[in-house]
Amino acid sequence: MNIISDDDAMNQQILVEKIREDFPIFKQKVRNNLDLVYLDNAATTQKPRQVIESLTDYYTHWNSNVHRGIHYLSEVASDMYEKAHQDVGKLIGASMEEIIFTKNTTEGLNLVARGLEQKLKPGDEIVLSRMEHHSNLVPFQIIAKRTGAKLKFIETSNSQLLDIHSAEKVITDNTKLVSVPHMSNVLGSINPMEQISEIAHEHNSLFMIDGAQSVPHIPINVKTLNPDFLAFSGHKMLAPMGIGTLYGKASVLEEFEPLLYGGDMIRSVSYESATWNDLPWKFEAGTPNVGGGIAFGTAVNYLLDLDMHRVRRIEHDLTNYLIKRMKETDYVKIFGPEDINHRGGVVSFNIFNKDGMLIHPHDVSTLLDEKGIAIRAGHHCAQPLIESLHTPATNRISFYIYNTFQEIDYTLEVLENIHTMFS
Amino acid sequence: MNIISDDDAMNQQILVEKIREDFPIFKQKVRNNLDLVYLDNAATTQKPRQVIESLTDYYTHWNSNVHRGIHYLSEVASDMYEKAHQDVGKLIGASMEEIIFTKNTTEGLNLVARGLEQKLKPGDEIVLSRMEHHSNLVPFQIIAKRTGAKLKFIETSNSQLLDIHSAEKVITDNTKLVSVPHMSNVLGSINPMEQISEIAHEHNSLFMIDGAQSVPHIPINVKTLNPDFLAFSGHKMLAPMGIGTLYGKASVLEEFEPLLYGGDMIRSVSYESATWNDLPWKFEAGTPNVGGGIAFGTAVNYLLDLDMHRVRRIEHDLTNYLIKRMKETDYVKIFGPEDINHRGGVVSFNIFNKDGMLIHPHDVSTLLDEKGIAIRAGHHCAQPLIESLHTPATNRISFYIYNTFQEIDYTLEVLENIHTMFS
Amino acid sequence: MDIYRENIIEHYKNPLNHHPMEDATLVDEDLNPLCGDRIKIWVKLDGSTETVESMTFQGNGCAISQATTSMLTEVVPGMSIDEVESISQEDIRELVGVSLSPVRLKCALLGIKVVQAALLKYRANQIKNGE
Amino acid sequence: MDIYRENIIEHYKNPLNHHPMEDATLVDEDLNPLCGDRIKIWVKLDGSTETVESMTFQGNGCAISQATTSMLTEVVPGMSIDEVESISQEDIRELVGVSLSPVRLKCALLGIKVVQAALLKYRANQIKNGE
Ligand SMILES: Cc1ncc(COP(=O)(O)O)c(C=O)c1O
Ligand SMILES: Cc1ncc(COP(=O)(O)O)c(C=O)c1O
Repeated sequence: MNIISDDDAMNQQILVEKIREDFPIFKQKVRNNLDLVYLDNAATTQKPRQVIESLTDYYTHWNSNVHRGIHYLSEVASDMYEKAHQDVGKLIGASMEEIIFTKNTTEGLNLVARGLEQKLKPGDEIVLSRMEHHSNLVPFQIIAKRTGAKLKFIETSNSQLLDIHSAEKVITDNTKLVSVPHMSNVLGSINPMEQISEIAHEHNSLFMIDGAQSVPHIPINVKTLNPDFLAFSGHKMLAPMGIGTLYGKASVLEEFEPLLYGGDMIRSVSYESATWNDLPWKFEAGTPNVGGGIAFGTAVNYLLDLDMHRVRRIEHDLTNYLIKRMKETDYVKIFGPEDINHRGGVVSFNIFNKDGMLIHPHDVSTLLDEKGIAIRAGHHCAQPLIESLHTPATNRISFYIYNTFQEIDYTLEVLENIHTMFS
Repeated sequence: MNIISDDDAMNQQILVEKIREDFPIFKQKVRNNLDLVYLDNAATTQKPRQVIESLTDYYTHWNSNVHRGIHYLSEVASDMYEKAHQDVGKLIGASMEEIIFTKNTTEGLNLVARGLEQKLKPGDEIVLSRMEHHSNLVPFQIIAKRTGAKLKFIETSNSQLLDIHSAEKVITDNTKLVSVPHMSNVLGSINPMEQISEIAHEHNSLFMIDGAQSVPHIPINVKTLNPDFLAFSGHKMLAPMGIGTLYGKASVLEEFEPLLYGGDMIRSVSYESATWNDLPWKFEAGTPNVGGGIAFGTAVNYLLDLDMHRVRRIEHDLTNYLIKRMKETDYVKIFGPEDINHRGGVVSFNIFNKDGMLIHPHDVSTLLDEKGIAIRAGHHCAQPLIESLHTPATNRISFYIYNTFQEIDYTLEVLENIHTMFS
Repeated sequence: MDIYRENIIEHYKNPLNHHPMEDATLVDEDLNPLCGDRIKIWVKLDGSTETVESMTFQGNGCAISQATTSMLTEVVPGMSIDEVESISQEDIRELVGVSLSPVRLKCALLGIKVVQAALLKYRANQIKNGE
Repeated sequence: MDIYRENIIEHYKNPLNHHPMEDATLVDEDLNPLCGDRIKIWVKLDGSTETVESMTFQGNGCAISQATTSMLTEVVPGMSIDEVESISQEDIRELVGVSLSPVRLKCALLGIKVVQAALLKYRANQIKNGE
């Protein structure tokens, strides 16, 4: 995909059509010869041929273990793998030693939870929010139970964002870590990170951003947001599965305990004790996912070429259109912020029959699937949040750079049919 | 690669030539138009086109998140991913729920160390050996330090194997876990697992096998060896990086604490607490490496088609030849067991100049590399073991199914030149 | 829209025997934590013949789980305890009459799971009481 | 065998100034934990001119680390402390005269690293002692 220089001149629809050509999965048919309408991007995105080729290229030409090998393949592979750290760093304004490759966001969040566990004592507080994905909730439940620390939660405001007033109340001098989602994978809320970052640091607390849903979709700079940690997943941003990143401030990482021990994270070992390697390798134990990491670098470069502002705009326009069209019906209930500027490309909703009876999201997604449309239905790994919405589950449409207005029209048409069928 | 049925009739060399055709990396040249002689297989193996195609196929046609999706791609991907667990299980005689996909051996070993940490008290003992890779040493140093448990080590016998008499002495009723390498990545020793397994279980200890170097190379059945845990890496057995397995006995896993929390490992969550999913998913937190897992299944099927007895024989013959030829010189010192039947395809050695001065392994591997030959030199992530050998480092040649006698001849020729050059 | 044959939607919108039972022998409840589907059942047994006399249910969840349970309330009465215990996944697939993915199959199985669990407890109690 | 030009092998087999020094101003030692390469150096300074008078070393390890340090014992004497401190990676690459991969470059840099660390400590001590 080569983007012509003049941004504004270029029609966005034409751009999206060009992007789609990079994604081989859209060339195939699903089920009974149907086009694939893929609207489950918050779960995982599709992969452009550049990324798939990057994997193939690595395993065909350069496959080798890294760091220690004094031979050609190992030298090339080591260089490529380090370069991938730099590329991912470039996306968020960080340097290579602050980029730890994990297998996914969940590992990054757990790494921080386990490292923190070593420093916690009874009475210490960990502050989360009411919007947590299970991966940013359960690790902290566990370490709180083990250490006697207390979990506290930032409430959600009426505008469906993390409430700054609540944050000001629950974050105190006893707070050791504030960890919250930049963007909710259920509500689509883009939360006020700068402010919460400031409040956390005023109280000398560490501040972690769960960036699983934000880094793939909006421009982010760690220099501005100033988190101590930022976790995200490659597979939600064009890269293969099995690779993700935990960004950590170098000064914080130096003092932090690793999650995994062994292999290349070690500098020197006796039978009794060991010392650790330099950053970021201290946190990458065992043989890393070299191929996945390199392909992650390729994915990030694809996004940088496209420009994250443009990514945001594509999704913004799609979301705007979808919500507008949904509001024209009388049987769709949309969750999340009213203000489109505080919303990413994630739309949770329910539909009802003409008597106002909920059509269960599992039925909705099965029926959409019969028409080739992939959405997600359920509690989206955020069960407590879903319960607070007083619904057993929601449907969720989530966009990425290759989605089109036509796909929205088609999906709304099928939703209308389902509504009718159940009425 | 289609193997003709009659095993003995088939000339092994012809078989290896057929196998080589499956590995695209051997079609390219390295450095100044040299053939690649890849003898660093204990670090990571090369990948056959079947495995590379399996990755490409997944990302081109079936890419999706698993378990929760009620749509076509997610159903297909979930089936493929579960099937991969079954395939890996088949290789070692285990059922799907006992196969946890990790990112590598190191993660598996750490998972067990961290789970055990929850059960340890001062005075408890953990038994390792003098042959540990750092990944089976350092995690236990850490948990021993934290819990007050004691590390003990099974000594190495004169025949360079784990010493059963020593095992009988160090394993006691206070032993909570015995964790040892099936095959040493430095000495090549194939250790007596059945006996150590029995001793451990007589004392009601858990028994873990570090199978990183054995599962890829010799037939293994968990029903016979009876470990409670067995850890290995996909990348050392034809599969991509970023995927490995921790086998665990179902009854043990049920009672064991996970390493990572969040995502699909959860059954049910409130803001206060959570319950876990069924095996093996309880231990696979976050979005798994679906593509890598599926390709791991493909790699295992490649090995099963070939038959692990044949894998063992190919490597056995190569090792036998290499050692015989090395013994004909007067400047090579070989480490590890004399008895070829207790040896896998790993040969550590040093070479000397005519005055008996060590030619440093780093120099040796650099000079081999200039001729296209990739070996490993250093302490092979087993620093305490290397120190006990009274050498700063060793050279290591390690074989896999695609290596040939010609490659050995060529390597020995270059080694002879190096010897001369330094003399 | 094959899998949602009118039959299922009809059962979903107008479930049969969808109420508590005053004089039930057995009452039990379960949920599918992945979906939030929830089913509560009431069963009246004829103790002498070990036969189900009648069954009712309440619950909420997807059309598949609710409709399948509604269908069960018609099928189960008249069956012996042993017959109910031996109802298989395949039987349920046939009852629903549409193809189900693994995730959705769990929805279809929820109703029978609750009934079989209740009967198992009943049997266990019989043994405990030495009957 | 380009990178192992005879020069390096010659220095390795017959290292120059390969012995302790009785009247050294500075003694220091370091190792490259990845390789086990180990270098100990002795340096005699002329305090008035802040110039290196002579340097010797001992150690063991690969040809690159030992030969490079041997070469250094010829190059460093006569240099001022500032000049030694400003010896760069590039200078070492030139000194060795052969292409080095990142891993092997570390071997080549070990000797100068020990010398520069020793000089740094010397300077720090000067400042502490108010000189
Ligand atoms: C004996 C042994 N254990 C553990 C490991 C660690 O494997 P990985 O780096 O794949 O985690 C290795 C491989 O280097 C090994 O040889
Ligand atoms: C907000 C949020 N946090 C964390 C995660 C976990 O990501 P992963 O499954 O890649 O570990 C997700 C994705 O499901 C998410 O949406």
